[in-house]
Amino acid sequence: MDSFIHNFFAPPVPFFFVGLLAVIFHSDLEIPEQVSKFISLYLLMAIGFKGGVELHESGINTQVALVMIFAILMALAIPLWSFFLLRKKLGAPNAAALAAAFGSVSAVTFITASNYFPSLEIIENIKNLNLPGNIASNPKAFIPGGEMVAAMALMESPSIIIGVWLYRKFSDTQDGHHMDFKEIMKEAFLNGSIVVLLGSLLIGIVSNEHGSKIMSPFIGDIFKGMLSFFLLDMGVVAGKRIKALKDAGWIVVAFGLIMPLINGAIGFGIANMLNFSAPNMFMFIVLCASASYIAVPAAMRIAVPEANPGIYVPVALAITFPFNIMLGLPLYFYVTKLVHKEWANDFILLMKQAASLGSVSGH
Amino acid sequence: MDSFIHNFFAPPVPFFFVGLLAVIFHSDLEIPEQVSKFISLYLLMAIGFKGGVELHESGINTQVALVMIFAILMALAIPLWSFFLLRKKLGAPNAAALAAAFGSVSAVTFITASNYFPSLEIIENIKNLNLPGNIASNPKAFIPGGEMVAAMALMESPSIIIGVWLYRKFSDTQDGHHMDFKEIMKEAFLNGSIVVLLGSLLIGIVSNEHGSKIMSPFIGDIFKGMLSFFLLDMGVVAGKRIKALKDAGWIVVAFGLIMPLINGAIGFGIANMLNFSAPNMFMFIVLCASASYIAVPAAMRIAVPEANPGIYVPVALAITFPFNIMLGLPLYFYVTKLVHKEWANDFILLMKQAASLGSVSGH
Amino acid sequence: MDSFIHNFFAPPVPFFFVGLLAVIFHSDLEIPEQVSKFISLYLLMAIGFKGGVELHESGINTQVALVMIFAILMALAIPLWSFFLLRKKLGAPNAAALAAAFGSVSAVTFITASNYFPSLEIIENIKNLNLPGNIASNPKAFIPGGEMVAAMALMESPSIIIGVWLYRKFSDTQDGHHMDFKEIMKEAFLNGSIVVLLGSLLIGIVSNEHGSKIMSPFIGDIFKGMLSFFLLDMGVVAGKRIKALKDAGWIVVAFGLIMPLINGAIGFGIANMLNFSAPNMFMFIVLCASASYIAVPAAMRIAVPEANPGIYVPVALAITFPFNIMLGLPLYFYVTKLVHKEWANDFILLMKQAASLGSVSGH
Amino acid sequence: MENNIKKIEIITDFSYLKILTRLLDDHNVSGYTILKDVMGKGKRGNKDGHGISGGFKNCYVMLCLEEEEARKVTELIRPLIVRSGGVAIVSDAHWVIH
Amino acid sequence: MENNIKKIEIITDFSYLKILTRLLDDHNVSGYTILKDVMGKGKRGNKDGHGISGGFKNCYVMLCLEEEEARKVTELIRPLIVRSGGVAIVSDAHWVIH
Amino acid sequence: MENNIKKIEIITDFSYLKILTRLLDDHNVSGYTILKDVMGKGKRGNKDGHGISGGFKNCYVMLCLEEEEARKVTELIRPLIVRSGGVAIVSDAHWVIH
Ligand SMILES: Nc1ncnc2c1ncn2[C@@H]1O[C@H](COP(=O)(O)O)[C@@H](O)[C@H]1O
Ligand SMILES: Nc1ncnc2c1ncn2[C@@H]1O[C@H](COP(=O)(O)O)[C@@H](O)[C@H]1O
Ligand SMILES: Nc1ncnc2c1ncn2[C@@H]1O[C@H](COP(=O)(O)O)[C@@H](O)[C@H]1O
Ligand code: NA
Ligand code: NA
Ligand code: NA
Repeated sequence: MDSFIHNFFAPPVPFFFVGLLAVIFHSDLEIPEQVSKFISLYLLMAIGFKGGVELHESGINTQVALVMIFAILMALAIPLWSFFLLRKKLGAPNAAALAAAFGSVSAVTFITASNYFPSLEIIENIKNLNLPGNIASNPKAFIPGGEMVAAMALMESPSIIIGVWLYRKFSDTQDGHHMDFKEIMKEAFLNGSIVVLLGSLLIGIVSNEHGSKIMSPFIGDIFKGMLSFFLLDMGVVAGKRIKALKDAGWIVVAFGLIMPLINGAIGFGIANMLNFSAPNMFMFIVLCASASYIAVPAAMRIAVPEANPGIYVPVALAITFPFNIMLGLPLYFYVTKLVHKEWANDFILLMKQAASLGSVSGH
Repeated sequence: MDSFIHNFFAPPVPFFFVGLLAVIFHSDLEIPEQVSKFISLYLLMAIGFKGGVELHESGINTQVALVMIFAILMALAIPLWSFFLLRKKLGAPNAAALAAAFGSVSAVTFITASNYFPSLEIIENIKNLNLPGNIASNPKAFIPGGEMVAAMALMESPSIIIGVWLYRKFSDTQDGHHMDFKEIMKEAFLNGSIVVLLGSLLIGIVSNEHGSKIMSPFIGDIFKGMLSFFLLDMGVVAGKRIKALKDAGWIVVAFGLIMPLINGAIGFGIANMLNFSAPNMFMFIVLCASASYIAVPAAMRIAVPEANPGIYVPVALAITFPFNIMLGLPLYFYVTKLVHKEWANDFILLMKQAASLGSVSGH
Repeated sequence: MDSFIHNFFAPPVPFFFVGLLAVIFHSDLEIPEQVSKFISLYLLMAIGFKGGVELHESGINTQVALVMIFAILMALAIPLWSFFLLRKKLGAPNAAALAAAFGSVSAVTFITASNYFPSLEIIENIKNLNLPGNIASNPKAFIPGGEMVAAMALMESPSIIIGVWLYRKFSDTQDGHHMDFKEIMKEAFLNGSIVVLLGSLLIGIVSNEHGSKIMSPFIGDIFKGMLSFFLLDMGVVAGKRIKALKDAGWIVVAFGLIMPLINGAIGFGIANMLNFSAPNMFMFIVLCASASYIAVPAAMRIAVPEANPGIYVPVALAITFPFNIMLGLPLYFYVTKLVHKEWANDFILLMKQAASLGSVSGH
Repeated sequence: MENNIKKIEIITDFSYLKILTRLLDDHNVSGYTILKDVMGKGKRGNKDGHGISGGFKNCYVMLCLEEEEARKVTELIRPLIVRSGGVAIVSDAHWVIH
Repeated sequence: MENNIKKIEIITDFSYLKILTRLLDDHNVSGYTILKDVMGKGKRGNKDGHGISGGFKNCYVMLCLEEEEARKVTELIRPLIVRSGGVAIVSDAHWVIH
Repeated sequence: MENNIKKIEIITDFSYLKILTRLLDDHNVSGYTILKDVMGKGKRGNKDGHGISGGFKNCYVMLCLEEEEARKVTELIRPLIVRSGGVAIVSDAHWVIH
């Protein structure tokens, strides 16, 4: 639970609570909407570019392929069981919207999770010191591969298709049915977030090391500060949405806490079965356990107009998201370390070296 | 007056004049409002976090306690004499609003003042070179303590209470009286600026050194650039507001120049009496001498609707603020050095070392 | 063509295409307008300040004076031949607006071009290694002088005067004539971009080295990232505007491709005649070849209301701008190296050293 | 003063703006004006304007149309607004310039 | 066309928006629409829209109400607007959809 | 309800806002309200609101005026709006508070 304390008190996470408390105490704190869009595009650009650079270095190997295939499969499968778990209590439209949200991912949760690992630069620095052979020989073993960013991009939209399909199949009122399915697909696969994420990933892949160094002060150094700022904003918005849950009832809150555990556990099982590296396992669990509160709600608002955004947005944003960054991440990291014991020992060693170096993890 | 020249020509201060001149020459230069809010939140986050980290290191000692207590006392007392000085000429509502503004503080003036000191990092760097014993043994003596940031936060709101109370007691027309006092308090103590400042201060206190290093590129390195940008904006807004002063008359302008000197002098007296360290003395004078043009006007607009925002905003923003950053700061620094002669010699030595190191002060 | 590949695949340029593709595929990607204004002001502030610092160091010598004089002359002359080339096909109002656009400059093209050169810091770093005498003795020979930034500022507005004059002289309908000429001048010379550019240039000149170091993380380190972000936005806007060109016809597209080549060639001739240094020659060609899509269209919208912004904006923004950053810059750099053979050899040597140093060009 | 027109005002969920304008474009409506940052409160709860999570923001669309075209547009948008929520009103006005 | 309603439009100092909406909420007004970035000029000088120093920006609130409720709201807001400045007008309109 | 007024609404190219307000100021018009982020579509094509390249954004200006002053203003702005494009309409309203 040491990483829990660490994660809880060091930026960026606590800024989420500043935002949350501000709303609870009726402060007028507000992050301007355009700024919040800017920072969210910035975060996607940074994580995409970094992932692309890493992917360029690793190339396409079996693990990369497996990660991507199973990411898509999970994005298609999660909505199925989520829907049937939720339908009785919430009705088909709300269940479909929430199922789609859980099948998709939360980029900010993913980004916050990536803070658990040191940056490659730091590992390289340590390499020049004295490290045991197994670490020194493969520093990449201590950071998630670029394929995880690709996996995140791939998981963002497919669940929307399943969600809409479930809604059309199981809903009594047939309101949204005359909506053009092609329209919804376009909305799903071509929203700005995905374009920036994939675009930056591609640029990261094609731009040589040179490009990577050019961008490093922008996407690396100020990254944690920008993330802190964004989490402050997320706290404010979550605080505003949480009020809507009072009407929705405790069952919805319970779903928001249980679904990440179920989906995360299945993700863990798959990662274990397929021998994902420890960092990839952790990130894969995070992808499965997190829920979308931006792209999916925007698509569902049009595709399933009867679903109540006052339910599906707050569950993903004000329940599942804070649960994940506070309790989920430490838990997922803990189980990852359980099945990767040797790795975990090396990792602890590495982090101690990093600390004694006066360097910091994860930027 | 060397520091005057230095302060006047090196960024960030001259950007204020670019903004001012732009308005005077009828340029359409405008910093988008949301961007200006973002940068102002950024500055508060940075200064709050840095103050928290410093406060964590110093702990609560007698000076820390004294600074905070007397900060609050000054915030409550300044509006009293300010009000009675202003009432005859401006009437009770305007006098109350201006009194509240002078009792409160200007965060940007505070932040600009903090540029007079080198950063701890630079001092540490110099320590490794050759410094006389007294400097090397106590580098913290050359920067303001984290308690000054706390003091700033504490001084922001209390004057609003006094201002409203004075207005209700001395105003003939009893217009605003049916306003809920609790409402006004909430407005005063829970505005977004205070929440971000206090929140970041707390996070700075609880996050270990690790957190501090994570945030350093965001809150440290780009800080001066962001401040430059903000001062550019302040120049534009001040330029727009200054026109309103033509109708208000020269007496109002005179108040805007005299009040910081009076309040600063009293602050100086207290700091001297209580043996504040040189940097703390300087910052305490700055807090007393500066006037709020954001939080207080927003509260006064509602609490004292008869007061003319076309008077109290421009006095604080277009008279007192530029006076302070141009002439006030060098003056306050000069008197601080006068009563801290030995410190002043060491400080000059330190700054020379910093310069020869190729390093820069205050970031 | 090596520099072409390099320029094409390394950030910032490819982000332009991400933006462009986003629009073509009907993504909803949009950079918030206020953010885009912020970044554009940031870029101007950074380039202006850097130019000022360089100008401070070089002082006013013959080349500086020649550059500025011929910059103004070109800004006045380019609209003349451009107008007569365009008038037959497009009519006087559109020809006048486009002529003014081509006489003026594109700051972002200029900024992208400046990425072809390493920063002074990097050269200084290399100096400490082993460089041949001619490079080591004059590192400034490898970067454009600060006078080029001044030239850019000087070229921004004069073409507006010529454009309006041509329109009034050659237009049949006399609609805009009752517009106050003084009004248009003010619009032309006092728009926000010029004020920030000139203001930062001046601050760069007066602020000593100290000021320059203070600003360096803000204006230097994150510069390429900010430029990438801005080009992403430019791609989106260009994509939106390009649709309007379908109605305007291929002749307009052809103009957008030919004019930069004509104007650039004339700029090259002048730079060659006047013995401009290689970096100055390159930047001078860029200034001549680029067209304004911000300041000039804003002025033309009022001064020449009959001209169709659906023609002159897309030509400058969606044809000439991408042509320049993709094909123009490598071409202009190529011809510059052709006439500065010795310099070119040294430059290649320098860039190799920079690469082996692990450093990067141009930030 | 001048010839009479109808002014139609629509306030609805922001997510539907693209669909609404496409509908208007497809039917060659003569002109419309759009505001994108619109907050409010109605039967479907509080639209506090924070767009990041979708569905909590409105848009406003205004059309000045001759009576004939106004009637056509009214029928055109009705089913969409029923689905997307919000209000649509019509009032009388006169051209000053068009 | 359809049943008649009243449209109330309020333009006032931005600082009073929170108080105004709370008033409307407390009286369970059926719905309202808000614009937050509103500039203008009136008896109290130029509102140039720069919010950083407070008091130089307006808000706009619009309500579509049945005649009855409109009358109630009119009386409700009058004292507030007198204090906060600005204008409030009422005009006739018709529901297209609600 | 209260005394009658005229409400003038102008939607035109954003670049002309400064000229328009100067015109109104020069003639001491009693008050006006401005919106700066206005998109739309009309005879002169799509105003998609991206201001960076100028000319693709509108502004909205609204004036509540007594009949007399309204007539004056209408004549005042007509030539400008003819040049700058867009629409201007006038409708009836009543003061609630002024
Ligand atoms: N009576 C009303 N008057 C003005 N605006 C309304 C009214 N009812 C609803 N609205 C606007 O329409 C939006 C959606 O309404 P609703 O679908 O009823 O929640 C609200 O957020 C308001 O902005
Ligand atoms: N006659 C008017 N027509 C339109 N808007 C007005 C009028 N008078 C005042 N306003 C608006 O109300 C705001 C406050 O008005 P005032 O309190 O008179 O300064 C102004 O900034 C305008 O936006
Ligand atoms: N019939 C209309 N109804 C509402 N707004 C209009 C109408 N026609 C034009 N507009 C607005 O006026 C702007 C300029 O119109 P135009 O000059 O006709 O292109 C458009 O972008 C719209 O915002
Ligand atoms: Na998921
Ligand atoms: Na004070
Ligand atoms: Na040019």
